[in-house]
Amino acid sequence: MSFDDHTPLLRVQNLVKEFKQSARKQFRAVDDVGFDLSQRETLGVVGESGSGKSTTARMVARLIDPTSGSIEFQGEDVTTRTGAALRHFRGNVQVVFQDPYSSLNPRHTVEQIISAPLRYQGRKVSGGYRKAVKEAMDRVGLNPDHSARHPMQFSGGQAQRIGIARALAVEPKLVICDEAVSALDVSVQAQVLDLLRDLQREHDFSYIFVAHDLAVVRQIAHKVAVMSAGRLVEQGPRDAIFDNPQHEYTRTLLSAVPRINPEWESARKSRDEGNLTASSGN
Amino acid sequence: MTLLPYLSKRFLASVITLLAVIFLTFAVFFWLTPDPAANICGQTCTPDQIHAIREQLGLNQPFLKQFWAFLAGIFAGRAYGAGATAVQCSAPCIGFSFQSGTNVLTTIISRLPVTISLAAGAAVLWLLVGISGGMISAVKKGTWWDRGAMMVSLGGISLPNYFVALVLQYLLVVKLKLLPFPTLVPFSENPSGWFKAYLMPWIVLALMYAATYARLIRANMLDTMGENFMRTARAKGLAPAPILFRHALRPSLTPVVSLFGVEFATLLGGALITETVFGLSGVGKLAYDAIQSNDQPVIMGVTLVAAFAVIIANLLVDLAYSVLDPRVRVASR
Amino acid sequence: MKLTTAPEPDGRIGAMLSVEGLTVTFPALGSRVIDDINFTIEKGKTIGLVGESGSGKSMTSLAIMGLLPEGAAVEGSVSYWGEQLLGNPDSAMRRLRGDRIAMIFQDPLSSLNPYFTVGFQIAEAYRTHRGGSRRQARGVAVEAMRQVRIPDAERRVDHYPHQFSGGMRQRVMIAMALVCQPDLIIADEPTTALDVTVQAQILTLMSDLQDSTGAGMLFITHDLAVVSDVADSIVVMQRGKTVEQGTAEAIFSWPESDYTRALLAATPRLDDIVDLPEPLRGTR
Amino acid sequence: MAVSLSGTLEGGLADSPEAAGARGRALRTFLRKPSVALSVAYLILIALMAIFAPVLSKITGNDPYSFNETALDAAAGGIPLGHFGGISAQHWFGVEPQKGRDIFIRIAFGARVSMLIAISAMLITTALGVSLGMIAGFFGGRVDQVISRIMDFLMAFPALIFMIAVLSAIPQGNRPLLLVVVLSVFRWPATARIIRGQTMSLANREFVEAARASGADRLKIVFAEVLPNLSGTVIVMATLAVPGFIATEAGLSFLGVGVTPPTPSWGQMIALAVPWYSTDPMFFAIPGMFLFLTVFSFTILGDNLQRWATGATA
Repeated sequence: MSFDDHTPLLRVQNLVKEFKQSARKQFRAVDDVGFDLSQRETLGVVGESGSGKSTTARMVARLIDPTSGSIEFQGEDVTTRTGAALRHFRGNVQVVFQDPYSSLNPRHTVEQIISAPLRYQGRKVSGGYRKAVKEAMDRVGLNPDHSARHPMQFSGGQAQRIGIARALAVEPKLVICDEAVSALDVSVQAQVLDLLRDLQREHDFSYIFVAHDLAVVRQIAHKVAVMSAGRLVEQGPRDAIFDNPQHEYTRTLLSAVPRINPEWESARKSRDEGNLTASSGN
Repeated sequence: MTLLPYLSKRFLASVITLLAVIFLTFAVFFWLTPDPAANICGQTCTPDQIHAIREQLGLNQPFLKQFWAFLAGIFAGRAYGAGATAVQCSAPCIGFSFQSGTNVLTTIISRLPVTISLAAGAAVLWLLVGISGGMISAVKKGTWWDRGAMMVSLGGISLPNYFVALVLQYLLVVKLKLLPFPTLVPFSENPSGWFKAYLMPWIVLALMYAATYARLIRANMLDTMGENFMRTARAKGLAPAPILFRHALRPSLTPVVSLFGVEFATLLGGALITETVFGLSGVGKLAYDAIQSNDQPVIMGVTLVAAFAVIIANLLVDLAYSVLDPRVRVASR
Repeated sequence: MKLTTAPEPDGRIGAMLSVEGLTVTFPALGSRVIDDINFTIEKGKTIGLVGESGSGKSMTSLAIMGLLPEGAAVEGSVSYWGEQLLGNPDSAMRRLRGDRIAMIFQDPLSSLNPYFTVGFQIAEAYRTHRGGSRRQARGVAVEAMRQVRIPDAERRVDHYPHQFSGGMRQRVMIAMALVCQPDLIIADEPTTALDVTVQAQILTLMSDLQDSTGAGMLFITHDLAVVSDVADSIVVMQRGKTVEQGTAEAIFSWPESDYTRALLAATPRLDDIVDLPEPLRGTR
Repeated sequence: MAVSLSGTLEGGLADSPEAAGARGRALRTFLRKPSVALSVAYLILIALMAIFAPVLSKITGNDPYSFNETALDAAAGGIPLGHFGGISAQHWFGVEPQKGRDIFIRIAFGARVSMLIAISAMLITTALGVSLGMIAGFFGGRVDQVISRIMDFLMAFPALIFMIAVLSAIPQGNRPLLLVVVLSVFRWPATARIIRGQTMSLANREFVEAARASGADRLKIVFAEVLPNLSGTVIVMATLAVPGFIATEAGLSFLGVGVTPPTPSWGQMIALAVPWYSTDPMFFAIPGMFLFLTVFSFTILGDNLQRWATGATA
């Protein structure tokens, strides 16, 4: 089945996931979730703990098998694909996890970690894996000379960049970020978000960006899906969701987010602009 | 109550394990014993005497039939031989000793008190020494006491109990004459004599377990002391004693209970060696003598009783564990 | 017995808590964890201690409580109503901890002992400082749980921590802190581990309780938006040093240090306008 | 407008000694610890004694089997001449009462037998324990159920009594081989249980999910991702298994069901010494000390390896 310009990169329909709670009862963690994603587009998936946002992301990455529903990638149904057919899908989808130290094998060197997806997929890389690793490290702002080190020898921000370099090296079409910046300090978080946006611009990545922090999602998402208790309560372009939320839950969620006192913000901004115009050109 | 399904499943698993033990023990003895009949009637035996014995004990039956008879014997009792010469053996019947011809089970039961007082006394000793030693080491972490206690405990684990028995006997009995050579005297008659007789065997049996428990308690206490709720306890202004004995000790004791279940299986082996060295006529010594004289039914009997005791102990440990740990006892909201 | 306002200080001199030149080092490791921290807390006022991980903000709170890890060396002064705390024997500090100065920690999951009921752990703080029978302390625990709006407190007092949600467990922690009506509450990232809606409720609860008890508070967080909501004045810390401190309005309206400005700039806001690459409709 | 600031705020690169250097240095500090150094030295000595036992026999002119009546005091019931159990230039550790066999050479040959049994049993239990433990831990489900039931069954068994029963029922045959089999059958669950637990926790780690997401199949994940993280535990379990086997073999030999005479074994030597414990204490003290020190040294080594392994990968 070929795909033409109108088919989205990813189409997810009626996705359901049930876990066995006890002998009789099933717990429905994800209930009838669906969305589309185009190339070079970021879908922010927000919700509180237990909303099913992470389970949804892991189903799309085919780390968990859905109970029902369909996942179409580049027009082809990958919901139940296995073996070699699945490997093509794996080559185009990568995942970046929340805890850098848990998602990088402590016993492997950075080079082994970043080149692992290439090796697992048996990809032939012109110039060899070492070159691809060095390039990826350089692109995410890591010093290529440190490729022989172990993850434990890096700060949280750098370890997360290793995870991103691992995804980058495979030149995927879709990168699923599961709370990828939640464990980072604000300053480091800003830099990693910056990096993700730049990579999207350069490599046409699409992102599924799962996060509980709405302000972070605002920095990177083109459109936003709000989840609560396994259901998709609202979905739409970023500005519509943030500035004109329709669903009651979305409004509650947005109002609960703490904000810096608006007067102080505007006071600071006007003073900064004052400085800028006074000493322009710096 | 969430406990019932869990326990019934656990009880069923124990029954299956017990049946498997019975089958394996019987199978091993069936294939390994040279010729039980010849063994019974000793050297001066005519072939037809052997044949008569084999007939009476049903030894010429196929394996499964003999096993079935043996199993039936345990649960419903059985009769050996037929007609007038039939010998009745009430349930649970494990058979008769080749040597003495007495009922194996009654012999074992008669020897139980010695083994129980040995094991119980040793248990009291190693729990006291182990838990207090472990706690002190945890509290005094890194000091000379801690390093010393841990080195001694490593030594305790490495000392073979029969060697310790010989050393103690040589020092305390022969050289220093502090203790008499352990001779069994009933508690009722002469309590101090009973205590003196059991003191060395208790020490010998308890040594390895005291060392193991000291190390376990120390490790658990150190883990627990690193938990956040310990910091909360300190922030509440509690004195060191309640912090240690309430908040630190309580979580550290639960793993000790589960270790007891695992260690119990080795306890009977230890008792066997200790009783043999000190000549205490407990179940262990019974097994040792039966082994020397190749008295299969008795060896099999002791093995089954021991396995039965271990299974029951593990069942009780699981029960205790679920009662002790509220997260298991009480389902979450 | 209702939690009334804390008794008026009978003319004690100086600020409720004043920290001067507080410095903590680990000589064995040759590391200086906090360096020359100064602030004072008045009754009913809240000081925000803000900084990223490794800034030393939590270490400051532990220094005040006298709960520093082994091998830590403390210099400077921490005085409570003029009375010097640093260098006090632990027995003296113990009388203050949980009674006059109470703490609330970040992770509700691991800050409660799983083997004891929540009622027992709340009552324990009360009985340590106020004595009283087991039954009376249980009544105080139930009252404290009602105070922090835990529904059905009478029954839930005998439940275990694993039977409560994250938000409810944090309420238990707050009840435990307030049960002896402390003058000062030290809250170390109390809402960081909570969902945003639960965080809003806990922050509201904490400010209501502060109004009703008049206690001073030291609020530690890495989240600038939370601190602007909660604090009267703020100390911004980086790698153990104070880079800037002042009233909340001053810090947010005219920040002076580069670090504070960088933090403010890096903090994501709900109304940020961000230019994103144009998605490609369909796929090549 | 989110300003991107490079470097000013981010924590510096964690100080990172070269990977290889860190492990090498950790090894040196590990060996410098007195208890470890002494244990290693002692174990090397025992290994040399075991390996060169035949050579030692030629040098000392004694062999473990021949009787030397000349060294005994026939009048006093055959106790060795001279004190300390007949220690002399000819017999460095003295001789056995009544039989007069040289104790030193019997200790050397005894070391040979027990080390041989212990190490081969350790290899079997480690191979069996690691593979079954990993399979149960990684694949879970029914496979895990079956393996776990077998492990529970074996651990519920009063091993020593059953071993004694089995060994006593088979008088002839290659004793050491039989001992290795019997010891391994009851010991592998101890290793398998620990490996299963660790494999389970590793399998849930995100780096395994990352490998799966990158297209790695199960075998690659087990060997490339999980196994390297188990190497520390495997070494520790193997090291701690050896003293366990040495002690158990000696115990069985003491009870007369282990290594049967004439092949010497320390446990058997102690058993022979029981009747003489008051008149010739050295006879039981010497094999006893060797047995204790060997088990003790291995245990110290294993204990320190455990601390070093958890430290290195923590």
